[in-house]
Amino acid sequence: MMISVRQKQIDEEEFLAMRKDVLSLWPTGKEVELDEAVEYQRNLPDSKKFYKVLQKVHDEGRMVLFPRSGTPIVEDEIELVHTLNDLGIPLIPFTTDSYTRNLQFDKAQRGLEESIKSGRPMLNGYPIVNHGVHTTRKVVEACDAAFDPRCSRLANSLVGEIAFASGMTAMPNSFFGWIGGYDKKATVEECIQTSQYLGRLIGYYASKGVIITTDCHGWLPNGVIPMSVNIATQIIEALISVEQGVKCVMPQVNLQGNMAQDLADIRATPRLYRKYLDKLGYDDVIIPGIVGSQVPLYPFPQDMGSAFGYIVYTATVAALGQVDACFVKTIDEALGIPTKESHVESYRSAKWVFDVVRTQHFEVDSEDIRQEEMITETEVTAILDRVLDLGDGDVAVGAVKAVESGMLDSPFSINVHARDEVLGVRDLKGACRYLEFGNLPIPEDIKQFHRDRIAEREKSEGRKMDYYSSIDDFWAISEGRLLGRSSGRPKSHGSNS
Amino acid sequence: MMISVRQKQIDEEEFLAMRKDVLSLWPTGKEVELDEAVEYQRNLPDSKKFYKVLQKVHDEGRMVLFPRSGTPIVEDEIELVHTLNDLGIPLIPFTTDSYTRNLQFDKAQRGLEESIKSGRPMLNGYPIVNHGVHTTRKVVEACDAAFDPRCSRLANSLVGEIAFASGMTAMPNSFFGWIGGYDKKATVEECIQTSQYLGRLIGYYASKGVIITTDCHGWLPNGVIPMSVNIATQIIEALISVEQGVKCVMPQVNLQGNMAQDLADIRATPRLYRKYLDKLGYDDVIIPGIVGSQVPLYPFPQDMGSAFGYIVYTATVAALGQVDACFVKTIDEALGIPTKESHVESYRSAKWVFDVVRTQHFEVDSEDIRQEEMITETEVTAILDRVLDLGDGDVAVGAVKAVESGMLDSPFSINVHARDEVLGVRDLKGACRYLEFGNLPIPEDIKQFHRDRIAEREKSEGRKMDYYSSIDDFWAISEGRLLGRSSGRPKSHGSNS
Amino acid sequence: MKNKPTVITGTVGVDAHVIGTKIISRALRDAGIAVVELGAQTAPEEFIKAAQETDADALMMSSLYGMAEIDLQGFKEKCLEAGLEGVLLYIGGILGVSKHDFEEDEKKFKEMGFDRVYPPQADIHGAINDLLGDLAARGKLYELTANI
Amino acid sequence: MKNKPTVITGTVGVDAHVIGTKIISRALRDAGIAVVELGAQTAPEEFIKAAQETDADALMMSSLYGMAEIDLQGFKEKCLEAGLEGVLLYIGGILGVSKHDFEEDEKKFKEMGFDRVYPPQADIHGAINDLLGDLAARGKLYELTANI
Ligand code: B12
Ligand code: B12
Repeated sequence: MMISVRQKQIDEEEFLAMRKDVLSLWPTGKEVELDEAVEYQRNLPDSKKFYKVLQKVHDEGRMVLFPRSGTPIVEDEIELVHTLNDLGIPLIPFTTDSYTRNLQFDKAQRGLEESIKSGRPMLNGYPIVNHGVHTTRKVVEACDAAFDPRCSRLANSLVGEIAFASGMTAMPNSFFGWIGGYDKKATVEECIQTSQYLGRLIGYYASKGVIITTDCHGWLPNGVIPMSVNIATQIIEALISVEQGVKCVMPQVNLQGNMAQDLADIRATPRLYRKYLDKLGYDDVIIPGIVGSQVPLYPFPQDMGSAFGYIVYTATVAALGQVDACFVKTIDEALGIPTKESHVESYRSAKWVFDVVRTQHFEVDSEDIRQEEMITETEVTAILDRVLDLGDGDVAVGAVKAVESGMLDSPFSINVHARDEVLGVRDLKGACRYLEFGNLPIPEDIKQFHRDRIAEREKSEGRKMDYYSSIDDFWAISEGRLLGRSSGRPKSHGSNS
Repeated sequence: MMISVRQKQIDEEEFLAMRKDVLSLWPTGKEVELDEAVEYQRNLPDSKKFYKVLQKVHDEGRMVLFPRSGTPIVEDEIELVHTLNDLGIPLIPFTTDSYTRNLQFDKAQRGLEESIKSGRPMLNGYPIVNHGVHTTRKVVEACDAAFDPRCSRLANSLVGEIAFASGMTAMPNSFFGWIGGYDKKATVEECIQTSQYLGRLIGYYASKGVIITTDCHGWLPNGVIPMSVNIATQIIEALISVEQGVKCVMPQVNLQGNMAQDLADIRATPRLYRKYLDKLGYDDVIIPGIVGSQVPLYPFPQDMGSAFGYIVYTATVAALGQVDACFVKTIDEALGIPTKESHVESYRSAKWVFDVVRTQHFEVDSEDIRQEEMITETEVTAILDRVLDLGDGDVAVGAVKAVESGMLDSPFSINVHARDEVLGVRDLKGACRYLEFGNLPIPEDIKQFHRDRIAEREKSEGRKMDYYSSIDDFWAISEGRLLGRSSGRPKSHGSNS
Repeated sequence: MKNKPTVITGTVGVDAHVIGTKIISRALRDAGIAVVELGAQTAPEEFIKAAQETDADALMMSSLYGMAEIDLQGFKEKCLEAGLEGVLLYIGGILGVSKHDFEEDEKKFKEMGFDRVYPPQADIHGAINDLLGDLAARGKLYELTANI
Repeated sequence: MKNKPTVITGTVGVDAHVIGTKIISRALRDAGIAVVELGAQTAPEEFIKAAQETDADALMMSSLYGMAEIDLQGFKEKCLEAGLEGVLLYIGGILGVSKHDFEEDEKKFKEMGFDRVYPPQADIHGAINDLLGDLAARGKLYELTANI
């Protein structure tokens, strides 16, 4: 196949030309004055510079909660952020609404106006493009926090332009997230190109001495699987971004419930980032801290007690792992958009353990942790090296080929270009293992390790692990277990099938 | 002083004579037919025999929640227990009301009748004496659970008689609990005599082959202090009980929030029990399992989120320590008697982590844990050996002398015979240390260890630790911290003081 | 008559939540049902088009992102216009926006013309039984098996 | 006139919760106030007796076990009979039974004749300030210090 995308910095002329098109998508684009914006960013207090805040938290050996926010009406948004500040939260991810994410700014406009008229939010996020720079600066100025806006592929470039000009100082640039969960039809190349634009924009700010943080989420795990592909793809996202001039990246460790694996991933992930950044010559890029996340996308318990159990347990593991920030879900997760109250109660429950656990400097180490660390490291390295090979050293080309050939793959992905041939189940101790490796370039001895662990469980439960076992494990957490119980696979009823 | 009590089994004649007085305290005493009761106990299914259920849970490597129950109306009590069963709870502590505990059976009768009339509970527990054997057997028979009634000194003997005759198969025999928290004026001798009666009664059942479990709670910590005195006094309670013929004791480990200390105590406690039981010739006594307890009597967080945080964190530590049963408080703890709903939600949150954590067989070990284990073991041994010395080998006599001389002491105790001269604060890592040793027979080198750790904190916080620091630490947990912040001690305002 | 029922699956509107509908599609196939899997972010019209082209017996639509009500305004009517009166309409997922009683959703979507409405985290195997039952009731008999 | 106020402390009825009243007593003493510490499980009559014998300025009663209302029926009246009209009545702890608004308790106990009613986990230092203020208001002036 012909691959057009390359791992190469967009040159300035071209970039400035591209910007014109992006900014012309909606009138508020005109509010963006790049050099004035750089000045504005320069004069922000440290408390609004994402990487400075994160570094400070890290140096103080504390950890903070990484919440969600994003509601259409400006006053409401400010009030929400103030509430979060009162809970001691200085870093604020900032969700844009679904219309904005799909470039449907007229619909967003209507939703916004109706929201203002009715006084109730009619959009599931903050329509940052419609609000524009001047208004959004009001939010930034009214709050003592560093903002990290969220978007999807289509509107990513314009949202980035407006967010940074408004004084937001971080943004994800996770094109694998779009492939896994948000964008059904886009090609991998289109995804990479979009992320190169944002990287280049952040790079431009960086060239003027303004550091904007890029969080990398990687290919989000939609099922029960090891995190190696997620970590490898985070690093690919980071490499694509830094080539464009990004100087600061933030890893995210997804906590899936098995302590040995989670604690191992917390240790291995930043080390693997560093290894590949340095190896490929980006040793001036900084990693201010890491965020732990209750993200493996498991269905959530529906009752309040179990939901709190899951949230606080995750927060405890994150605290034991000494991450710097931790995202947890809310007790309403399984039921719908959380109310402000459930945000507050949920965050309080997590926050309670942060200080209590961190104060103890309780050191956890074990054979299991070290083994999981070795496994994760071997798998991620094997995958990344293969991707670089595929592209003869060009990670962009390699990434495209790898997805196409299934060398990069993750289950239940939305994007039609993903192979979706891998599958996982938990082993007897609840660690996630590969049941089907698809085309992943995992070394044979490691594959054997996965098989052995699964065989162990099959022996003890007296049943073969299959697709349905994977689904049962996927649901298990919502039922207060790590290991799913057989729900009985449906028998075929058509004689001919 | 003249000490009348001795570590010696009450001889049968005398015991049977004593029983007459006990049973004559209230008409329902007549319902107790000792030999018929033994028969009744013999025919109970294993699921109602406390030690069998606990052993089974232990052997299966599971853990269960240890709740609270006890409401006056029989039908309500049965419904409550069924609710608990539905949560997978097979062991049911069973609270008697305060009138019953104070032998005010007429008041209890009135409360019971009003409860039945109004349909609402007017007593804060189940008036077991008023209900008597026949009615209480209905409860036992209607529920698939093993019961463990709770009482205080005054009514302890009669409540035990009726409970066992009704088919309850465990009961605390914790006279230090009365000294620490329930009985203002009783002498240590009176407390020991009361517990000897219950021990003798359980011993009688044992002599007929019926095993009833005795839980030992020891001198409950009313403030921030190490658990050594609590563990030592649990063992003294156990020794007093087994001399009377008790064949099965259950240790309780109080979880105070510092993981290293809590996990160390979970390891050390049963070992110390075993050591002294064997050393003094009671090697046929069994320890079916241990219960972890969120008991250090700290004020609880008042907001729901933090309350869940504290509960789930405690449950997680208990699960890591692999206790067999775990008592947690409810989210209403700081506010009042919990509703049935908050019982259920609170227990669900704890239960969620039990299975998830235990499945992992996650082994935690560290220098800190091993050190705390050594400290606890040295302190408990030093204290117990001193108590035995004081009594020339008679633990009953030793216990009386030890309390009198402050060799056994614990802060904020209700009993007027306690010295109340010891005090504790947390060190920099949140472990509980002695600030004032009072008269405790703790070896000098260990004392120095406590002092050094406290000095470390004083240095880092730039303030001396005193009585008020101890109180600040006592409140800290309710504020989501292990280390209290200085609340500033009140300055004297009287010129002459 | 076909020897197996045909079912159309997918999440409606711009809903990106695809995990559930993928699991449903697989479960239906394994149960011997012919599945036309439209995947996530499928416009209502696409469901109708697919149903016409494949002479489908039922639509199993999913929506989790809370906007199903808006996405499906007048959907039943469009189905009738398209001559799909015989086609069963099932929907499930998380139909409302924030925490609320499922009964409201059920009532609402039944009024909108859906034959069955499923609560969050509904068990798909039960739904397959419902399907075969409903089809049988309409005289569309397919060999049933116990224990689906 | 005495050079320092006298305060009676204790938990009322058969309430065994002694920690709080011990802390209060210590804080009062350290603030230079004379304290008669009756401890836990103190009958209302004992409070009155102690107040008479020591010519006390105030009673600081605690109750946590939820039965204060019953324990203190007609207490104010008994105080008046005993000629203690001049004595301030403060109470705190956990006055109601299960979870509820503190306002209810406050209203109830004020009607029962208490001068001040404190919510759960109230700060004792603030209460000492209240006390000195109330005493001053009644012309009982004691040297105050800042920062109690
Ligand atoms: C995974 C997930 C995601 C993933 C999706 C990845 C993917 N590839 O699908 C990602 C991260 C991409 C995502 C994105 C978003 N999500 Co989301 N997400 C979830 C989550 C955690 C789990 C959903 C899931 O997969 N469940 C497991 C599957 C197997 O179950 P299921 O889909 O319900 O289907 C089963 C049953 O319900 C039943 N069933 C389902 N449909 C039908 C139909 C019929 C006919 C029948 C019989 C049965 C049936 O059978 C299925 C198989 O058993 C839920 C919350 C939760 N924990 O439940 C939130 C949740 C659904 N998401 C939510 C939101 C708001 C979003 C975003 C809008 C957030 C944002 N602003 O970016 C975006 C949506 C973007 C878009 N345009 O849709 C909200 C929806 C709120 C609401 N309904 O009011 C939820 C509830 C979280 C929350 N409480 O806020 N999400
Ligand atoms: C410790 C404790 C115990 C210990 C007491 C040990 C001891 N030596 O005191 C033990 C284990 C013995 C115990 C027993 C019982 N307890 Co208890 N106990 C608690 C607990 C956990 C903490 C109380 C405490 O000491 N707080 C710390 C102290 C310092 O705070 P404080 O007493 O509130 O006082 C401070 C302030 O409130 C204020 N203050 C207090 N009084 C006053 C007065 C004035 C004038 C002022 C200005 C200020 C003031 O200043 C104090 C110092 O800062 C609470 C729940 C909780 N977590 O809060 C339950 C609690 C009080 N106990 C409760 C119950 C039901 C019992 C039992 C009846 C249980 C039973 N059936 O056996 C028995 C009571 C037996 C009896 N006859 O009283 C309930 C009461 C329910 C209600 N009010 O409706 C509670 C609330 C727990 C619950 N939610 O169920 N308990």
